[in-house]
This record gives sequence, C-alpha cells and structure tokens, in this order.
Amino acid sequence: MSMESIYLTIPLASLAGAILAGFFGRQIGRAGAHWVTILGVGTSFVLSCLVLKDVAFDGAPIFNQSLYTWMVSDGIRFEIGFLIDSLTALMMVVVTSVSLMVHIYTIGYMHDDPGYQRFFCYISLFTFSMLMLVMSNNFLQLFFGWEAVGLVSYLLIGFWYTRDTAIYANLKAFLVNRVGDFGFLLGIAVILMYTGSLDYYEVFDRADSMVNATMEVIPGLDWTVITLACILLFVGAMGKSAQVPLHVWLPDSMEGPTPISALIHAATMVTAGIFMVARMSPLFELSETALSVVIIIGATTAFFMGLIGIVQNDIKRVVAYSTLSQLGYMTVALGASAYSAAIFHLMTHAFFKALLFLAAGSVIIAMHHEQDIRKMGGLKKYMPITYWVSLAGSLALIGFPGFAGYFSKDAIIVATQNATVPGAGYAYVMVLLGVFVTAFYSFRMFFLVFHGKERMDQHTKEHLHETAPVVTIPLILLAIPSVVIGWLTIETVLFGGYFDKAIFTLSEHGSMAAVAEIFHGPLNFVLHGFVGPAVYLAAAGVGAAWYIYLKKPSIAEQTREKFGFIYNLLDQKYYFDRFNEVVFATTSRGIGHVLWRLGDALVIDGLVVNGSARLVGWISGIVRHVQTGYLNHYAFVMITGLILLLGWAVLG
Amino acid sequence: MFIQPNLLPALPEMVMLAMTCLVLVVDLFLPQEKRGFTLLLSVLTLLLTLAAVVFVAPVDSISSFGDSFVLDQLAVTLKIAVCIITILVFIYSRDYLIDHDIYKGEFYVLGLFATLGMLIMISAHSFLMIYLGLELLSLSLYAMIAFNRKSLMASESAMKYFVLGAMASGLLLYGISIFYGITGTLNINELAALVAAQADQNPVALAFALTFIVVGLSFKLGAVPFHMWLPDIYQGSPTAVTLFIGTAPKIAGFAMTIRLLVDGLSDLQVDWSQMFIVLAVASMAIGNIIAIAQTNFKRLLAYSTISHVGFILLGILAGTANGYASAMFYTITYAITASVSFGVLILLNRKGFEAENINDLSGLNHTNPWYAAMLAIAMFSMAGVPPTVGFYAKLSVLQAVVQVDLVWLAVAAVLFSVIGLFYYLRVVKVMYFDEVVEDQVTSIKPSLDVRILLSANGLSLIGLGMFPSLLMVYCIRAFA
Amino acid sequence: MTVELSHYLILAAILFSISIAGIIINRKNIIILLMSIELMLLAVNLNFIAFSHYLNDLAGQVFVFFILTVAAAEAAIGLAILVVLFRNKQSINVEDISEMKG
Amino acid sequence: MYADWPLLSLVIWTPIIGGILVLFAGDKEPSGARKIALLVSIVTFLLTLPLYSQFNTDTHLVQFVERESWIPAFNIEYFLGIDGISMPLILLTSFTTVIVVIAAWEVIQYRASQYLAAFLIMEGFMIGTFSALDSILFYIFFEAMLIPMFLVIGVWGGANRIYATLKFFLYTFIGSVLMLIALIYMYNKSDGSFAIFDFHYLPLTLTEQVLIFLAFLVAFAVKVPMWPVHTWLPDAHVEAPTGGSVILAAIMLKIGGYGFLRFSLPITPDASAELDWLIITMSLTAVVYIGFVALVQQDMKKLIAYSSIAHMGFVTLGFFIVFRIMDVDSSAQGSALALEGGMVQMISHGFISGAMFLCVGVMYDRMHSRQIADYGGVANTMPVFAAFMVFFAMANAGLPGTSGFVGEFMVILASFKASFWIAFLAALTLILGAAYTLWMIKRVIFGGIANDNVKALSDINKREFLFLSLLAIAVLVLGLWPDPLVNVMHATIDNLINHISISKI
Amino acid sequence: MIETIVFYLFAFSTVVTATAVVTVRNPVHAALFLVLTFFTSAVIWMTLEAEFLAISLVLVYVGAVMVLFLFVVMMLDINIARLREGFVKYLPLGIAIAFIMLLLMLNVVTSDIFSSEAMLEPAAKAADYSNTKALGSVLYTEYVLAFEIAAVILLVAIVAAISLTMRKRSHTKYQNPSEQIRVRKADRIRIVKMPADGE
Repeated sequence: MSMESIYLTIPLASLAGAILAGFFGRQIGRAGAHWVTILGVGTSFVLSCLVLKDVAFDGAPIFNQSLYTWMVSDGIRFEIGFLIDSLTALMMVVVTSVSLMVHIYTIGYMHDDPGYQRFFCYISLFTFSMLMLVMSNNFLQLFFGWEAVGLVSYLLIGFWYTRDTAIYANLKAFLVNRVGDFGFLLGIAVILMYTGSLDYYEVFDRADSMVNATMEVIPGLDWTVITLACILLFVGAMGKSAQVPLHVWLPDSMEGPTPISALIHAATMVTAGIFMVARMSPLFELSETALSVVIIIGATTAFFMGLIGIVQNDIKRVVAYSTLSQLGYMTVALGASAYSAAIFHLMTHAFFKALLFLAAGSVIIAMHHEQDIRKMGGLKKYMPITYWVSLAGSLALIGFPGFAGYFSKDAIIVATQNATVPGAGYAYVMVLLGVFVTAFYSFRMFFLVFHGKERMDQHTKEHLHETAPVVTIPLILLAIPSVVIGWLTIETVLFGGYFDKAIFTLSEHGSMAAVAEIFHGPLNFVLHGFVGPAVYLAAAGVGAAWYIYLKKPSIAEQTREKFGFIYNLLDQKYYFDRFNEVVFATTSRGIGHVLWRLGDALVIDGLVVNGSARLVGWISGIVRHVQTGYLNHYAFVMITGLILLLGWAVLG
Repeated sequence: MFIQPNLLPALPEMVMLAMTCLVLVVDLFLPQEKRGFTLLLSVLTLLLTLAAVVFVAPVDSISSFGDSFVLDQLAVTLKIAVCIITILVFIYSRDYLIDHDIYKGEFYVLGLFATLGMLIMISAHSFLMIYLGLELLSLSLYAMIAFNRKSLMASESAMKYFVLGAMASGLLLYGISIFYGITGTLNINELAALVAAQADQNPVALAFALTFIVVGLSFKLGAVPFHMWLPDIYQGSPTAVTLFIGTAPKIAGFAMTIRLLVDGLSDLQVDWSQMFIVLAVASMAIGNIIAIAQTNFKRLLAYSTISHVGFILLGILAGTANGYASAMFYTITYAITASVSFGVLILLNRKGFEAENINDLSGLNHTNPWYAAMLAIAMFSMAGVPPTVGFYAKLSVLQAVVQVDLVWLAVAAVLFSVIGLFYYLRVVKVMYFDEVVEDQVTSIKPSLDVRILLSANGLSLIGLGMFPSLLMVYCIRAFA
Repeated sequence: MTVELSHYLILAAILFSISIAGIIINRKNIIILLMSIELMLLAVNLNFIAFSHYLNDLAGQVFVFFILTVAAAEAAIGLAILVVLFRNKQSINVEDISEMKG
Repeated sequence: MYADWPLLSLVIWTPIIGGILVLFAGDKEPSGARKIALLVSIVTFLLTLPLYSQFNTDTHLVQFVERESWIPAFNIEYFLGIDGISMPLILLTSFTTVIVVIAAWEVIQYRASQYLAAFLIMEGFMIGTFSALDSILFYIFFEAMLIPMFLVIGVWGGANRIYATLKFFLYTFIGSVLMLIALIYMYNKSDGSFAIFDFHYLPLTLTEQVLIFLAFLVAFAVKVPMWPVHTWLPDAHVEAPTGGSVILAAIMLKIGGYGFLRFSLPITPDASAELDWLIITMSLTAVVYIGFVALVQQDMKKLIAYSSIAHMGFVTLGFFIVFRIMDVDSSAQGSALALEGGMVQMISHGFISGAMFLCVGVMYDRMHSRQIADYGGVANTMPVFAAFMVFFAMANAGLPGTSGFVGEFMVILASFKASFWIAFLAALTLILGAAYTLWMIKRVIFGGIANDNVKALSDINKREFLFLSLLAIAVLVLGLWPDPLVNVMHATIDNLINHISISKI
Repeated sequence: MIETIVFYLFAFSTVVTATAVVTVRNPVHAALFLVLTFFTSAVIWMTLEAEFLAISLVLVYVGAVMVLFLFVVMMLDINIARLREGFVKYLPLGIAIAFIMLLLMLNVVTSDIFSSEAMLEPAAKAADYSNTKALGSVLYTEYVLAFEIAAVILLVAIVAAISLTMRKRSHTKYQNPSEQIRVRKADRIRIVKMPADGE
C-alpha cells in the first residue's frame, strides 16, 4: 500500500463508516452501526499511527500533493489535496485516537438513545471532516473542513432536537462560528488576492509580498496586508477555538451528548483554530501586530473564562469553561510564537480534557443525567474508577508536576515570560493567575462531586454504581496518556526539531528558544517547575478549594454574599450572552422588522408600487368624471381642443 | 371635353352597391323566419366585393373619375381587410340580433352601405369623395346605433354620436373650404402639388386649415380630446353594432388620414406631426388611465381603443413610409383583435341578458375554456404581449417612432401601455381566477360557422404574431 | 368699392362662431343644437361659394351642392333619431340624456 | 450524430408542442396528461444533454447555431445558438421542469392538464430565452413566459394570488418595455439589425450607453430581482403553487442575470463601468438589507423568497464587481472569478431554491400552512424529510461541499480584489444567511412536536424522495466538484472580459 | 355700389337672425329665424353668382328640411320652460369661446392671402352664362361618381328614417279576416274550475 493510498484511506474510512451508518442505519441495525463506524475510525487510527511513525521516526519527506482539481477559474487552481508533515501527523493521531475512544464510549453512553445510528454517523462524519481539515494542503480545503466540522458540531449539539435548549445552543454555536468564518473567509480572500494562490506552500513562498503591501481598510489608516490577513484568519480561529468574545457558544454546546463535548468541544474541533494558526506560522510570524492581538485575546480568555468556571454548578459547564481557559493558554502560546508549545498543549489537553469530559459523562450516567454538582458529593466510594481517572485528569489539567498538562502548560508559561510581542507582559500575568484559578475550580468540582456530603436524593443514591466497561475502558485508556504523554513526548515534540519543517519561527521571536535553554530532560523540567510561581499557585488553588468547599463550606456562601457584584458578573458570564441577545439578536431582528415593514412594505410596496397604482386609480377616478355624459360638454371639450390646436397653429 | 371614366377601379363598389340594393329589395319580401337568407346574401355581397377587389387589384395604382378615385396597394389591402372583418361582424352578430328582436334586413343593408362608405373612403382621392364616403359611413352608423328602437341607451348614444359627428363634419368641411380657397382644388394630387408650392408663403393659413382637418380626422379616429363620443357610443350601442363600429371603421379612418395628410398634405407633415404628438400622448394617457376605472367591458374597450388610436397616431406622425406601414399594420391587427374581443362578448349574450360588464365574464374559463382562451389572447394582444400580433404591431410602431428620434415618445407610449396592461390583465383575471357567478355564464354553444370563424379569428392573432410578415409585406408595399 | 372676398369669409367666420356659441350655450335643447350645426354648414357653404366665385372655379359650388344633399339626409336621420329618443325618454333635454358617463 | 439536428429548436418546441398536447389531453383522465407531461419533460431533458456533451469548451463562439430569416421587414431572424453562459442554464431549465412535473404528480388535482401544459410551454419559452441570439426573439420569449406563469399563480395560487400575480406581471412588464425601446434604438443605430452580437460591436456614446444601460437595468433588475424592485417576488412566491415557485426561483430569476451578461455588459461596457457603483450598491443592499428582512419572516416561502433575493445579489455583485477589479488592477485578475462565480451562483441557486420550495411544498401539502408558527418538531414525524430540509438549508446557508458555497466563495474572493468593504458586506451573508435559514429550521424542523397536526404528519413518499434526492445529488455534486460546470464557461467568459475591457467610446 | 349695400344689409340680417336662432326661447321661433337666415344667405349667394345653389337652398332647405324641423318640434311635446334653464349662466362662456374662435378665424381670413390684391374680383360672366347649366354639365361628367354616392346617401337616409321611425300601431283598429277565420275556442274563452261557494 503506497503512502498516498494510505493517506486517502484515513479520512475515507471514517467517511465510509458515516455513510453506512447514516444511509443504511435501519438495515445494519444498532450494533451494525457502531461496528462499521468503529471499524472505520479504527482503521483511520491505525493508519494515522503508521503515518506518525513514518513521519516522526522514519523521517519521511513531506507529502504535498493534490487529489483532484476542484475548479479552475481565472487561472487559479482550486484543488483538494493533502499535506502530510509532522504537524499533520500529530493532529491525525490525536483526532483519530480521541475519536476512537469516544466511539467506544458512546456505545455505553448512548445505549438507550433512539438516534443511535444517527449519532455514530455524525461522529464518524466529524472524524472525516476533521481529518480533511488537518490534512489539507490549501485554504479551500481547510475552509471545507472548517465548516464541515461546524456543521457536524451543529448537528450534534442539536442531537436531542426536541430539547429547546439544545436547538437554541446549536443555532447559537453555528452562528457564532459563522462570525468567525466570516473573518476567516475574508482572510482567505486577502491571501488569494496578494499571492494568487490558495496552496499553503505557494502562499508561504509569496508571503513577503504581503509584508510590504499596505491596504487602506479604514480611510486614512494603512495596514500591512499581512497583519490584516492574519487578524482575519485569527477571527476564524477565535470562532472555532472559542476565544473571547466569540466564546459564547462553547458553554452552551454542552447541551449535546457528553461524548460530543469530549470529542468536538474539548479535544478536536475547538483546537482547529490553534492548529490553523500554527499551520499559518509562516504568516503570523511576519506580523507583530497580529501576534500581539493573538496573545492578548488568548490571555484574556485564559484567565477570565477560568474565573467563570468557579461559579458554575453544572458539571459539564465547569469543564467547558476550563476548556475555554485552556484554549486561551494555547492561544497565548501562539501569540508568544511558541507554536510547538501550543500544539503540545493541544495534544495533552486533548487527552486529559477528553478524559475529564468522559469521566463527567460517567458521573452523569450514574447520576441518571443529573448534572448539578451541588446535588452530588461523596461519589468516590460508589465510582472508584471514575474517581481515580478524574483525579488524574484534574491533576493533569492543573499542571501538577509530572502530569501531562504540567509539561505543556509550563512550557507555555515560560515561553510567555520570554515573549517580546506587545501584550506579552499582560499575558504572563494572566496565565499565572489562570493557574490558580484552574486549580481552584477544578478541585472545587472534584471535591464537590467525589468528596463531602452525599447531597443526591435517595432514589438516585440507591442506584449509584460504577459505570459499564465500555465507559470505563476508554476512561482508563485516556487516563494513561493524560498522565504520561507529557513526560514521554516533550523532548521530541518541543525540542527535538520535530516541527522544524512544519512550523516557522522568526529568530527574533525567541520564546521557545528560551524554553529550550532551561530544558534539560523531562525530569529536570519537572524540578525546574518548582523554581517558578506556577506550581505554588496551583497548590494554593487546590488548597483554597479544599478549605472552602470541604473544610468550611460556609465560606463559599459568605463570599458569594459579600462579593455579590462580582459573583453576579461571573454568574452572568460578564453579560456576554445578555449583550449578544440584546444587541445582536434583538437589534438585528429589529432592523429586519423596520426594513421589512418600513422599507419593503411601506415605502417600496406601499408608497411606490401600490402607491403609484393607487395614484393612477385615483387619477382615473377623477378624470373619468370629465366624461359627464352631457352632449354639450362633449362638444365643449372638442371645441376647446380645436381652439387650443388652432391657437398653437395660428399664433404659435 | 368629357372623357368616359375608367369604371374598372370602382368595380368593387359597383358590385357592392348593386348587391346591396338587391339585398334591400329581396329582404322586403322575406318573412321573418327566412331572415337568414338576407344574411347569406349580405355575406355573399361582401365575398363578391372581395373577389372584385382581388380581381381589379392593380400592380401599381390606377386612378379614375378625374383622379378623384384611386385603387392602389393601400386601397386593395384595406378593402380586403374591411370586407373580411365585416363578414365576421355579420356572422358574429346573428345570434345577438335574434335574441334582441332586431334581426331585420335593414341591419345588413345599413351595414353594407356603411361598408360601401368605407370602401369609398379608402379609395377617395378628393375632398369631395372623402366627405361623401365619410358621410355615407357615418349616416349608416347613426342609424345602426339607434337600430334597437326600444333601447334608451342606444338612442341616446345615437343622438350623441350624431350631434358630435355632424359637428365634426362641419369642422372638417370648414378646413376643406379653406384649403379650397388657398389652392383652388378639391383633388388630393393637385392639392399636394399646390400646397408644396405655397407651403412657404402661407404657413399660417395652411396650418389653420390643417388644424380643422386634423380635428375632423381625430374625431373620426377617436383621439383625445375628440374622443368624448367613443365610450358612450360603444357602451350604448347594441353589442352587434359596437362590434361593427369598433372594428372596420378604424381602417377607413386610417385610410382617410393617410389620404388627406400623407397623400395630400405631406408638405405640412411637420405641423400635423406635432399636433399628433400631443393628441397621441393625450390619447394614450387618457385612454389607459380612465379605462382602469371601468366596470363595463364595452366601455373599457372604448377607452382601450382610444389608447390604441394614440399608437396608430404614433406610427403616422413618424412621417416615414415605415411609420405609415406600421400604423397600417397596427390598425388592421387592432381591428382583428377587437373583433375577437367583441365576438366573444357577443356570444355571451342571451335572450333577456345583455352581457356587457367585466363581471359577466367571471369564471369563463370554467364554463367555456376555449372562448376564454380566445378572449385572453385578444387581451394579451391588445396589451402587446408576445407572441401575439399586438406585440409586433407595437414593435413596428415604436421602431418607426424611434427612427425619427422621438425616443421619449416611445418611452411614454410603453409606459402608458403598462397601465393598459393592468386592465387587460384584469379581464383575464376575471375569466381565469374568479368563480362563476350564478346564472351569468353558462356553457355557450354557438353555431358552427361562428365557432370556426371566431376560433380562426382568435388563432390568427397568434399566427400573425408569429408570422407578421404575412400581413406586413402588404403594408410595406402600400407605402413603397 | 366692391365687396372683397374677406368680407364673405368674415361673415362665414361670424356665422361659424355663432353656431359654436349656440352649441355651447344650449345646454337643454337638442333641436337647437341641430340648428346650430345647420348654421355651421351654412358658414362652410358660404366659404365655398365665395371661394368658388373669386377663384372662378365651379368645384366649390359643386361641393356646396353635395353638402346640401348630405345635410338634408343628415337632417332626416338626425330627426328620426331624435324621435326615437323622445319616444324612449319623453325628453330632448341634453341634461336628461346622460345615462352613460364616466 | 447530433451535428445535423436542429437541437435547439427541438428543445424549444418539443415542450411547447407537448404542452399543447397535454392541454388537449384534458382533465377527464388526468393521469394521461401527467404521463404525457412527464414523457415530454424527460425527452426534453434528454435532448438537452447533447448540448453539454457535444459542447466545445475551447471556443467562445456560439454553437448549435440555427439562423433563418423570420421577419424580413425588420430583419428579425430566427437565430438560435448557445455559448458557455447559456448552455448550463438550459440544462438547469430542462432538469428543473422534470422535477416540477414529478412534484405536481398527485398534488395538483384541479385542472391538472392546464397546470402541466403551462409548465411545459413555459419551459420552451425559457429555453428559447436562453438560446435566442436575435434580440426580438429573445424579447418575445422573455415576455411570453409571463403568460403561463401569470396563469399558474393566478389559478393555482394561494389566497392572495390575484394581487400577487398581477404584481408579478406588471412589475416584469414595466421592466421589459423600456428594454424594448433600447433594442429598437440600437436596431436603428446598427442600420437594421436585431442580432445581439451586432449590438455587441455597435459603437455608442457614453450618454447613449447610460440610457440603454438603464433601460436594460430596469428590465433585468426586476427579473433578478434586485433591491429595490424586488417586492413582487415575496408575494409571487408565497402565492404561487409549489411548481410555480420552483420555476420562478430556479429559472426565471436567472433570466435577469443572464440578461446582464448577454446584453448589459457587452453592449454597454462603458456605462456599466460608469454605473457599477449603482449595481454594486443595489447588490450589497440586497445581501444585507434583505438578509435582515428575511430574518423576521413568519412565512416559510416568504423567507425563502427573500433569501433568493439576497442570493441573487451575489450574482449581480459578481457581474459588476468586474469593473471595479479592472479599475484596481489593469490585468483584470479576478474578473473571470467574479463572472464565473455569478454564473455558478445562478445555477446553484436554481437547485437550492427549487429544493427549498419543494420542501415547503411537501409540508404544505400535508398541513396547508406555510406559517413557521404552525410547525415545530417536524423531524420527529418526518425524519427523512427533515434530513433533506436541513441539508438544503445548509446549502442555502452556503455550506462548503454544497453548491451554495461555490458561487458565494468565488464572488467574495473576487470582490476583495475590488474593495475590502465590498467583500466585507458581501461576506455578511455567511452570518445572515445562516441566521435566517437555520432559525427557520430550528423553529420548523427541530423542537418537540408542536401540535397535533405535526403529530399526524407522514414522512415523504417515494415520489417526493425521488425529486428531493435528485436535487440533493445535484447540489452535492456541484459543491464537491464544480469544475465540469465552470469549465464550459471559461472561453465565453474570457471573451466577454476581453470585450468589456475595450471601451466603445 | 349696390352690391355692397345689398351685401352689408343681408350680411347684417344674417348675423342677427343667426344670433336669434341660438338665443330665442322657443324652438319654433328658432326654426323660423333659421329659415330667415337661410333666406338672407341665399341673397348673399346670389351676389356671388351662385344662383342655382341659392334657389336650392331656399327650395330644399327652407322648403323641406326646415319644414321637417318644424314638424318634429311641434310633434314632440316639449317643455319649453325647462329647455332654457341655465341659459344665462353659460352665456358668458359661450360668448367668450365664440369670440376667441372668431379672433383666431379672423386672423387668418383677413390675411393677405385672401386680400383683394391676391384674389381679384373675377370678371362678370357673360349674359348668357347659366350657372345651372354649368353646374349640371360638371355634375354628370366630372362628378358623376360623387353624384351617385350622394344618391346612395339619400337612400340610406330613407332606409334609416323608415326603419327608425315606422312602427306598427297596435292600437289602430282594423280587421284581419284570416285571423278571424282561424280563431279557435281555446283562444277566446278559458274555462276555469272554481270551488263552489262554501260557508
């Protein structure tokens, strides 16, 4: 099997699964549906591993080839093709592995759902779309995948389409993503206009032409084209990766089934933005301004979204805000030119966040779809496996030294510290504070769920038990990388020149070099962590959570009352939703109403169209009375006509 | 010294006169139930006349009776058109006449005399002949309108038509008298030569006389503001007579206009063109606008006629052979179209029921889809929607107008025709979209001849629309 | 001093104007309208005859001859219509014969 | 083997004559009429296929030419021929007619033969419009098609059908009469030719061009329809029977766009360049303004109608942004992208809007309501249908992978060449289009079962499945591989760009 | 000289009587004034050497047409009082229109083209000149077609007048023997059954 056909098989295997489960779901039955899709995704996974091995260890050359010509217009070839390099290979493994886990997990989670086949169809389709996105060698296909994952996300958030909240959330998700896509598409347009190509490598080769060119977007304000392009592309990333202010859809997306939250809204799709910026590093590197925007947006998201996590009571929403915050970290890394760190964090995060979500899902199954952590507590003794994997995930998340998250997060913090772009200082403060916040809300949730009083009702309590193996096995399988993957891969991924051919960094953006300076092996890196403030902040966060929620639960109540304003601000998520609801939704409907009723109905139709018809009718009604029926009036009119004509002929 | 005139050019008229007198006499001796024979004889008269026209049709043009009577291409074509349309009129109106107790021989006799008047008008080449032809036509029409003696409306409209018609004749005559005074001739050919010689010396007097002529013509054609008679006469006349008035006399009016203005006064073309511009715009505006408010179908068609007259004037005022041919085409096709409209309307009449309101057509498509289709075609043709002949007629006229750089006039014309479309569509709407009103429209079963002729008449609108050259070549040849 | 052509023409013009005035001011009586029209024809005839005389051309007189003939026929038909109308309406008032309008 | 066939005449006259046959088949036995209609429409469609397969993509010259003198008096010819612009539209027309005939199968019981005949005759007229190369022939077809559509809306339409159909007819007629004057004017200018290609090379001063351009603009803008002469469309669509809406949206609107390419651009290039700001403004207004208006519609058909206006805005934007591009860049790089984008958008919109109207029709046949408020949770009872509807909705929202994306994508890319803000406003459709389409989907398809009527719904039958899946395949194929479509246009579009880049003054 | 006097005298009386025609209250008087107008006009025509027409005018017009007018006026029972309502109201308008008309006409008929210089008084006709004969000779030669048409017009007038006004008088009593013979019992008497007078 040639590499080319392997590359082709990887996405198509998933697609085949999706098609079979989708169109022939009734014929192949429930079991058939999960078997074909798992087989498909499994194939993709195995082949992706093969590809990774090929790229990472065997040093396979970069594969960049088009599959077919989508369209030729104006001399521009729009193509569908693959670019397989180290970045792609890594993403492929992350995507397929998490997807495979989720497929297996779903068998248990969705066991009783009537839309079983449909669900498998969707997640396989998602896997296909995501693979097409990461494997793309051009912007067109990137956008294809970009929107396709959005579509599947839309379908999956609204999977339980009878729930009003779900279909509200999926509409919101799609629209907010569309705002991002809007920028993204314009970004693609800039690139096409200045480089005349959509192929990555051709664009990168011609990127210089954009550095020197300027564009007057707002009169009197010249922007370099590269900045404009990068910021527009980043707007797309903001939508997909849920960066402030386009983050609002992600918490709501938790309306979807939990496997989806794990797969799409934690591990893969939301990281597409991060991936994209990393992929575009040859462009972003050329624009200091764009990087600055990236780092500020990322830092803001990292800290402030984490804060909201503190006041959330829905178990999935806490994890969702944590996802937002972690995506912020990745974005900060991108802004700091630490692309490899961002991707590294992306990878570790994919595992531990998928783990956390699936664990939360496990809890939810056990709690009979109760998601409020205030009604949980003391689950440790009922669900030992879930407890331990959750602990592993949480420790990874907060960056406990030695766990996967530690390596990636610490790399980001160090890189941010050494970053030089404007806003890096702000970002450094934010990510450090974020560490505390992360630890605090993570363990707040952890303690409330697994420790303390059992606050659930009697009925639920009686039925509490550990979940089935199809649920727990993926948890365990995900827990393993969550613990060890950082240790194992940090050297290779960050410092082994793994991304050299895929990611481009200007030498003056030396943040990663600074990290490399202090890196002397994983163990040493763990120890080095105790030099910086991050570890202590995390410990403080855990301690505070322990004290407030386990030791003295009354403090939480008192604080809430004391700082009512801040609590409200956080509880209302900084009023973003309210703002959007009022300003965008209501206003645009208002504009629509005004334009329709006033513009269309009143002015165009009423005044001009029907108005002129009525005017003619009115004139007609008046003029017809000239025809009085009286003979001498008729004669009079004739003679008047004669006289006028005569006057004109004789005098005029 | 006196030279025996060449009688050949007047053969059709002579045939017609002789036959008409025969009809008149024969009819006297026919009992009421044999009245169909009068009709047969009348149609035969027209057919014979038609044959005579074709028989004497010259290659070029011949004139006779001291140059006061010509038979040229124009005359031949128009005469054929007049005869054919009159045949249609006679046959369409039979059932109506029977139902309204006016199935009398005089109707046909007067109709034939009117047709004779039209033939004379078409060939007339002197003021005197034109006047006599016009009066022969008008007097017959006055009588025909009042034919239904029991109808108040009919006598009222006859009276109105008569008074205004007589007055218009007076105005026309006054104009003729001045021309006679200036040139000393009554003959159109001599007039043309003399006016050409005098055009520069006496512009005011010529324009003065011309105005009276134009007014007289405008009255006959029904151009605003000399149109006032038209709606009342269309509405008040028995539908059979409206059918007649609304069709063939338009052709005669066109011929008279051509004879007087084009053959005789082409040197004053600048003057009458300008007058026609005003009249045409006014006609299209008033005709279309007032038509919108109408509920009576006959009255609606009257106003529609006024607007069509505006279009005919457009073609004439262009002052080019192309324009005259277009106007001629327009006039003939309009007469054909109008005969379909009135023909369908007349079918709807029954004993004791006079169908004349637009609402009387309600749901016609349900009861009589074929005739609804015919009327719809006629409406679209009047509106100028392709592929009906009305489109091509409008196209050719507009083309002539644009050719003489009167683009604004063409724009005005099409804009008014949009208004016109509205009421034509309303008729179609009533037939196709409205429900059948109880007791108003029932299935109509006309006799075979009517069925065939009306169908052929209706389909000819599409046929001529797709192959206008069939008629257009003759129109062009008439002004070649 | 002899009578000039224009004098006849002026007389005809005056007659013509009177007839027009007659048509306009007689809002009630159709018969007067008919008479006014006769006056108009008289004016026209006068024109023709005067021109005929001064042009020394018989055509004008011939025309008048025919106008007289037609006018007689016209009067007959007009009065016949008037009679029919009167039978239907019992009036020859112009303002009464306005069944149709608009 | 087709070389000698008068293929274009065949595809024009087969449906017209077939339609007359159907008319005479009558309503006594409607299934007979239906079968004839289906046969005729399929035969016509098959006859159009050689137009594609035998099409020579290397030349911009018109192909399949038929040229006969018709009305010698005014040198009007029966002059047919197609190029890369018209050929795809002809295929679209014949394809859509088949769909419409199938869609009418059981739904239309009232005077079925007249209904089907109207559509077949209309098909002939529409194909005639696309293939006519004599401007009067074009005009005749252009106008004649109004009559069947007028009757279709008026006879088989909804409650307010009369207002709608009169408005439709009058609007369109007003638009076209001025065009007629322009044609006549050019006929006189060109020493007696009505051939469109003679007009292309007719030298005209700027003033003449501007006036002619405006005359054409009124005609085509109404047809497209462009803001602010669009208000007939929502009414017509709402009241028309499903087939009427489909034909109206899928094809009739395209005639406006086609007219711009066939007449406005090549005949009055300088005026087009001079007035491009006007068209661009109108197009962008259509995209943005109409997008907002669509957002608040309560009636599904109205919503789709407004969405059609917004989508057609891309077509006109694509056609006229070319002049901006030429201003900015002398190489005119991007102009082919814009023009081809507009063309692709037309074809794609034909499929998608047709499909959307058919979807609404499917629901309307069951519920007899088009009000969004009367629905909710249709997915529960009609899952297969819901899948189709969501798919088409996504296509309508311009999802990549569907044809709806291609045209918008091309036009946005091209308009960026001209101006950032034009592209910015145009790209707003990504948001607005998704907002109004998906909001409707949310309220109609998703959610719990809203009422007993929805509960009683039955899923689509085989016939409905057939036409929806045919359209779905078309939408998908065009979205995944537009090259076969775009390829046929290149030569013609390149020639057009060359032509319009040369001033006539 | 005498011609001038005659002209002015009769011209004046023509204008006066014509004015009277349109202004007098009674239609019979109007008709009589019209007769007078014709008479005076005939005299003026005489001065223009149109003797035949002058005679015709008197014979045909006064003798036939005006008599017809008088017949009709008297036959129809007309309410004269009503016929003159609103007369004064419209008088100024009528005069104004007529005056404007007259001005326009005078503007032309007094122009140079019709002046005595442009159109000389023709030489007097020879004594044996017969206007009637001259007319006659052209009527039957040059204008024979017109003459025939005029005949047709008169025929139309006859047909029209008869068909419009002739009516069978249903109340005129005359016997129709054939009807009387054919009569049957059923036509004349109707036998009805009636219930006997009860109660």
